[in-house]
Amino acid sequence: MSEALLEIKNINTLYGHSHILHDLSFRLDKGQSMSLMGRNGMGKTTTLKSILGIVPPRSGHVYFDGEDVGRLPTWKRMRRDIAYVPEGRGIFHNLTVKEHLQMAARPGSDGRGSWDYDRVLETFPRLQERLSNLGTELSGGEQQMLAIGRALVTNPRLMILDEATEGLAPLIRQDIWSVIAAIRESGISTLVVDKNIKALKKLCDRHVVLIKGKVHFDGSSEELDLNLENVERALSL
Amino acid sequence: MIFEKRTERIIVPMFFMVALFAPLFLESNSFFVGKVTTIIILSIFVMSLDFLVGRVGLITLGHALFYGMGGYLFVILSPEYEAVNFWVYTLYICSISALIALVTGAMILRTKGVYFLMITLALSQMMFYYFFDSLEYGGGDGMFIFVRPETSIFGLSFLDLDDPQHFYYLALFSLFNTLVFFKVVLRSRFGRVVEAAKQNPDRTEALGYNIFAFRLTCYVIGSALGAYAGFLFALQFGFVNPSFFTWEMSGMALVMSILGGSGTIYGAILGTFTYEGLQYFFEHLTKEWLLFMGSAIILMVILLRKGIAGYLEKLLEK
Amino acid sequence: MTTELFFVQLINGIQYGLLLFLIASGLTLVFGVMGILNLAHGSMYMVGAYLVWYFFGVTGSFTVSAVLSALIALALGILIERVLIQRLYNRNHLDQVLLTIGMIFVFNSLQSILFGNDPYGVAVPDALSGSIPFTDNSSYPIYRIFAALICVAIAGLLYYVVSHTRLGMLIRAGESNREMVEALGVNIKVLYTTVFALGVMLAAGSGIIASPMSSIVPGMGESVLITCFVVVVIGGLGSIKGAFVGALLVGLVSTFSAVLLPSISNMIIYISMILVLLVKPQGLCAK
Amino acid sequence: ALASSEIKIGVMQPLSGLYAGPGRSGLDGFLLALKGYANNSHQNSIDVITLDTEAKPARAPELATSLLIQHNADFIFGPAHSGVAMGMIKVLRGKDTVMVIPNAGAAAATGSLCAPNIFRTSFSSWQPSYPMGKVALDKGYKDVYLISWNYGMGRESLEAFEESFEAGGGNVVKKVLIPFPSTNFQPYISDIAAQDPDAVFVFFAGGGATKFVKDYDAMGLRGKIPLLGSGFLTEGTLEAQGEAAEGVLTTLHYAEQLDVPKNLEFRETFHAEYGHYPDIYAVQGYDAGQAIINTINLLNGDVSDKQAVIDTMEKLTINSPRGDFTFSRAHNPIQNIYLREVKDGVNVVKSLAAEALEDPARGCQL
Amino acid sequence: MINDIVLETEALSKHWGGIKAVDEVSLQFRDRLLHGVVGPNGAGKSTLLNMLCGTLKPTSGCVFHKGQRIDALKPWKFVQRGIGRSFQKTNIYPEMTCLENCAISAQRRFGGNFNLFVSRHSNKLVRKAAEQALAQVGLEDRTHAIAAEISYGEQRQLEIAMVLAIDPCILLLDEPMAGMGHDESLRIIELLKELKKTYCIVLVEHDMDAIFELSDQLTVLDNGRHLITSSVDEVRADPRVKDAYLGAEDEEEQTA
Ligand SMILES: Nc1ncnc2c1ncn2[C@@H]1O[C@H](COP(=O)(O)OP(=O)(O)OP(=O)(O)O)[C@@H](O)[C@H]1O
Ligand SMILES: Nc1ncnc2c1ncn2[C@@H]1O[C@H](COP(=O)(O)OP(=O)(O)OP(=O)(O)O)[C@@H](O)[C@H]1O
Ligand SMILES: [Mg+2]
Ligand SMILES: [Mg+2]
Repeated sequence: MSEALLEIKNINTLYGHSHILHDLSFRLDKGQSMSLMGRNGMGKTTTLKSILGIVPPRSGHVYFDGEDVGRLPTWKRMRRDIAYVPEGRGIFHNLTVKEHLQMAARPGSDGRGSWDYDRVLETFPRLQERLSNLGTELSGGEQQMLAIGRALVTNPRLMILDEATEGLAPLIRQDIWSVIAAIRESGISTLVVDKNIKALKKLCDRHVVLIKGKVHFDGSSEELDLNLENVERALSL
Repeated sequence: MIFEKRTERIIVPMFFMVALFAPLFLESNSFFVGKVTTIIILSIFVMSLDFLVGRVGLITLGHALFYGMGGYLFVILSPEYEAVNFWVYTLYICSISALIALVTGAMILRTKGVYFLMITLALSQMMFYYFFDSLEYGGGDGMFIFVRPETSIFGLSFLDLDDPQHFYYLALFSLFNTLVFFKVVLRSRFGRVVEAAKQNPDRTEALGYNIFAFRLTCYVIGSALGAYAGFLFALQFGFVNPSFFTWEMSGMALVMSILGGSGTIYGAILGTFTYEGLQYFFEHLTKEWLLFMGSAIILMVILLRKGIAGYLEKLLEK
Repeated sequence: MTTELFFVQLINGIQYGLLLFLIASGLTLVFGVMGILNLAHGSMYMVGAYLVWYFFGVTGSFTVSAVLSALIALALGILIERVLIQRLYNRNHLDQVLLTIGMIFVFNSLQSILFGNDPYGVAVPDALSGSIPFTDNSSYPIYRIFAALICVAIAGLLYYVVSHTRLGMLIRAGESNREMVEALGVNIKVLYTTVFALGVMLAAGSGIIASPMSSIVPGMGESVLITCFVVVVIGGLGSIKGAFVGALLVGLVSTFSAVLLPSISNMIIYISMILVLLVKPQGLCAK
Repeated sequence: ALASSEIKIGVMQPLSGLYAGPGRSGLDGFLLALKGYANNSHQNSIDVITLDTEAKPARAPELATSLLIQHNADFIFGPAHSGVAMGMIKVLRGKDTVMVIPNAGAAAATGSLCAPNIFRTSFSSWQPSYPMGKVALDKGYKDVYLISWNYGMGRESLEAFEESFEAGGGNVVKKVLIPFPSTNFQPYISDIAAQDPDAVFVFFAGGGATKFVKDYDAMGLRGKIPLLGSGFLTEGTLEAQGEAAEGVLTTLHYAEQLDVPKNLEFRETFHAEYGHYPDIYAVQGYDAGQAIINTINLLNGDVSDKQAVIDTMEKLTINSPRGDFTFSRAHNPIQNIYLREVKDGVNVVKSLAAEALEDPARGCQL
Repeated sequence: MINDIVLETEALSKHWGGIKAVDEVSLQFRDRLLHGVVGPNGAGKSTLLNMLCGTLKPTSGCVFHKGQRIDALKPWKFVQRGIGRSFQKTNIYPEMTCLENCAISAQRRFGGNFNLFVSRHSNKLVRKAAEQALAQVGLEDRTHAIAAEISYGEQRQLEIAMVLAIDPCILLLDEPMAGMGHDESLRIIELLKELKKTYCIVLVEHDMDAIFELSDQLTVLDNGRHLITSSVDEVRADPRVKDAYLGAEDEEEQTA
């Protein structure tokens, strides 16, 4: 069995009094990519935020690369080479496209610098034309590209994407999928939340399906195929 | 019931009961009757500000413009040595202030946020300087009002403004009406749109509301009531001074409203009484009362999340 | 107005504008860029002036006092941010108003307790005490020229840092979305503490630099506060360039109106602000 | 009341804010005068209630009411600020409490609004400036530039100067009233340099005075165009002004170095008490204290008859550090005004600019 | 048929500095039809919608509603004419409950907004309309939840409920399905199918399954320019569209 990059154990997360995640556990191995699926409001985003410490879990553990990061502030976890593309994109309204990429850019903690400003612009030529536009002046899709680009220039070992293909045109969506595939090839792990089960099945090694904050399914693509009916019901019941 | 929260339903009647009967146990010209009258008048002013700032989202630092306006309009409009009718002048002063608010509001409501804050500040400062420099209105030394108005309606008079107790009840009555009026406004459909426009103006416009008209209406209402408070204050001591217009005046009122619980309306009463009470207490305690006052404010803002009203709500709701 | 007097007044206006920018610079950073409404900014200006006066009395050297005062201001800034401001980031802006008004009270009364209420002055440092002949019977003090140069330097530096460095971008980003900045692996708490403290140091620094040209009196903080806000708002929030333009505009307008339109020179900066905002509701240099 | 009852004195001085300096200083002087009372024959105790007016006229009526009604004060000492004085007068005028003003110089207080129960131990705005007109003429200054803040005290001071200066044939080149309390003086000083008058007359006080004198010097006008002023220009500000103040001529009803026995005694007592030397505000406060105490003493502690109190106080001769003075019919001091020049950081008395000068008290019906 | 045209643009353009976000686009939107608008990111779809609903003023060109020129009107006048729109970026009242969110939308058409006292009956009507809108998008069980505290997908649903509560005749929807789960999307598709029987709907969407299934007419924009307006099948077959937008069909099959 290969080494775990990310592992969460028995996480319980609450917003005030409402208990969202119940004893959630799963693991993601190095170099693998994993999908997180579930209907609206099942706790996918909450899971990601718990991993990052944006919404600290009430109990449970988060291990990253063997280290318990559950007590660390968000920024320290991110410094361990995690990148995050939030739902709603989290674009800064008062920064230009260029500044978004410049401010985020940094080599990975082991000095990897394969993703830089130029490479992002190559990947998203659309952004090239909008370099001096402010965040608010971008179209929805352009914002999405920027959010992904901003995550890539941090040269992460783990990319966490929350609905990253939302609002993207089919062509670009394909590009994104191939980018994700490519970064997976280069050893970067990804944790993807998306609704496109077909694409995820191709792209990811493991799949986790949530229902009401509990793991309903956790398995490889093959296992997913076997349980397809069950999973699809979970996704659309 | 116009009072939606339990806390209001407890605090508000309690306050008015105490306020209603307290003077009966005091001498008619007791200092405290006068002092509390002042605070009540101030509460009206703070309440009108809280309506604008906390509920409509128009953060102004120039509300004192209308406070001063209320006083000065009276001085300007009324003959110097002749008693005029209180109700008629209330009407005059409120409508002229409303008109001024309408005209200025129509111009300045284009700006938002801090820009609005600064532009209202500028207007009030300009008025301050106007009266500070104007010789005919007493300049920086202000002016006296020599005769208090009479209060007859159709020849019947049951209020004597020279009697502090009567004046007290007039102020209390005004405060009560202001509170109820704001509550009714806010609970109505009009109020809900105003609330919506505060939370998300773009969406509200996209839902088909002319938010400019809504805001302007509120600005006019709030300003007219602010002016009414200024008018009462000028009457209480028979004295107006350009310092009514200063940003410190607006700032204090803002502090009181935030302290009481921004956006709660009834919190204005809590905030004003607390602030004035603390100041009275510290002032009689030490020459360095400002240090204590400042520290108390800092402590309260750190400890109380949503002002005093917010704290009480935490205690009393469920 | 003769041409000679016109040029004299032009220089006066520019110099006053630059001084205003210097005082407003910390405010631009803290309020304009970081979005923290610090009404106690004027108090920091006052703190700087009183500290330098005090240390000047003790050490007799302006430079030493200036450095000491600036360091104390920096520490004070860190303290204030850590203990007070930090608790309010996820609250309403109005709470910041309340807090900082409380701070004004505290600082004013500490000033009175610690330093008394008489006006004080600090002598111009010897090295800069000369003046150069200007017109027939007036001359221009070197210290003011020196101060003007410092203002320009600070303006340039601030502009460069905020607009063109990663640090500046991070600060601006933090104003827009703190959570996201943290999610980029930036310790936003430390970042904001640092920048706030720098803002306080700038405010105090301007009090230090202005002290030989002004009088050190109770209430000096509040008297500059409003003008600084006017400067920042005329320029447009978040724009250093704007604040600079705003400061020069206010400086020139007040100087010329003082002589040409004395009857409204009280109101002139407010009138200019209203006019600017009616035409450009987001200030002069809004994007 | 009985002779053994307590006498209440209310204090309304600015203890914080812009006017805290003069306010606290006046209070110190006042309290010093009260101390002298302790070893007096009759045994009435004196109770002092102190309230801070800040510099907020809006609060003045309320505080005055508190002293009047809540505390039943027999005397009220205060304030320093003219706007506040107006608010107090509104409440106190014609009441039984006697108000003694230790600073605020507004003409109206002992002019159009004068009242039997209102006294002032300081000055009217007219008094310190009026004699300077003649001084300027004597010095041979024909064309004078006038400048002050645009507020009551400033306007009235310039008018008083103008009155005597123009009466003697002087010419006012320009009269500038600048926004209060702006201290951006540079444009005006440049204007003065361009106008090149024989002299400049100003009224400024406190921090503004410091700044003006420093700016005047910094722009190179000192020594070229003589600077004249109402005495407040160099009161309590000399240390801050430093060298810039050298040679400034002012007129005032007091000077620290005044060679009057009472002055030397007062200065030493004050210094012993507070550790620093008194300023003009302390003197005025001290005299207000004297006025009250002497009245009480003369009445043997019985202050219940207010008419008697007023009558007694009206007739007092106050043995002041500034020289003896009496009250005019409008209850303003009839006092000497001295011409002073700053030499080595001290206001040196040059001459007596006017002897026993009485304010015209225009509009007073008393 | 001409009478059926309820909304029409003529050489409509919007320029941002040098960027031509929408460039001389002339389109006709008919009643009781669903008009799909697609195009690559940044093609100008949202900008077009923003002009159709008055939030943006065109740089040049005109918008007609039932033959009347309306582009100079204030945004809120558009709604009063029955033009309602949803936003691509969720745009709700975060501190209100879902019901209140919809009530605000609904109450305008019942009047009384400047009236302090309205009848109980009228209030009931508003509430009913709001509840109905929530039910239509499947948020019944979230009626009293605070909008900021529901999940992102649910907020997207609320976004649509709010437009429905306006009860417009013309619905402008900007990526309504984005961020929504599979099941929720299906539900909205069903809903739109129902609605297009009575309304004119303009739908911007990147979800091809939805757009192909729903559209009666499909417009493709590219770089602000109008590329083609035609039936779904013709558009799908157009090589230009494939190049600029669709890429290889069945994109998902091709990845990885
Ligand atoms: N306020 C603005 N200032 C400058 N450019 C803008 C502004 N708003 C939009 N744009 C530009 O106009 C173009 C069209 O934007 P629009 O939002 O209409 O695209 P869209 O077709 O909706 O794209 P998407 O599918 O990604 O949402 C984009 O390139 C965008 O960058
Ligand atoms: N700030 C919050 N306060 C209270 N409850 C919240 C908050 N944010 C989310 N919730 C609740 O937590 C549950 C899970 O939300 P979450 O955002 O994790 O869902 P999700 O699976 O990401 O859904 P979606 O696909 O719609 O984004 C939802 O029921 C939501 O109502
Ligand atoms: Mg989510
Ligand atoms: Mg779009």
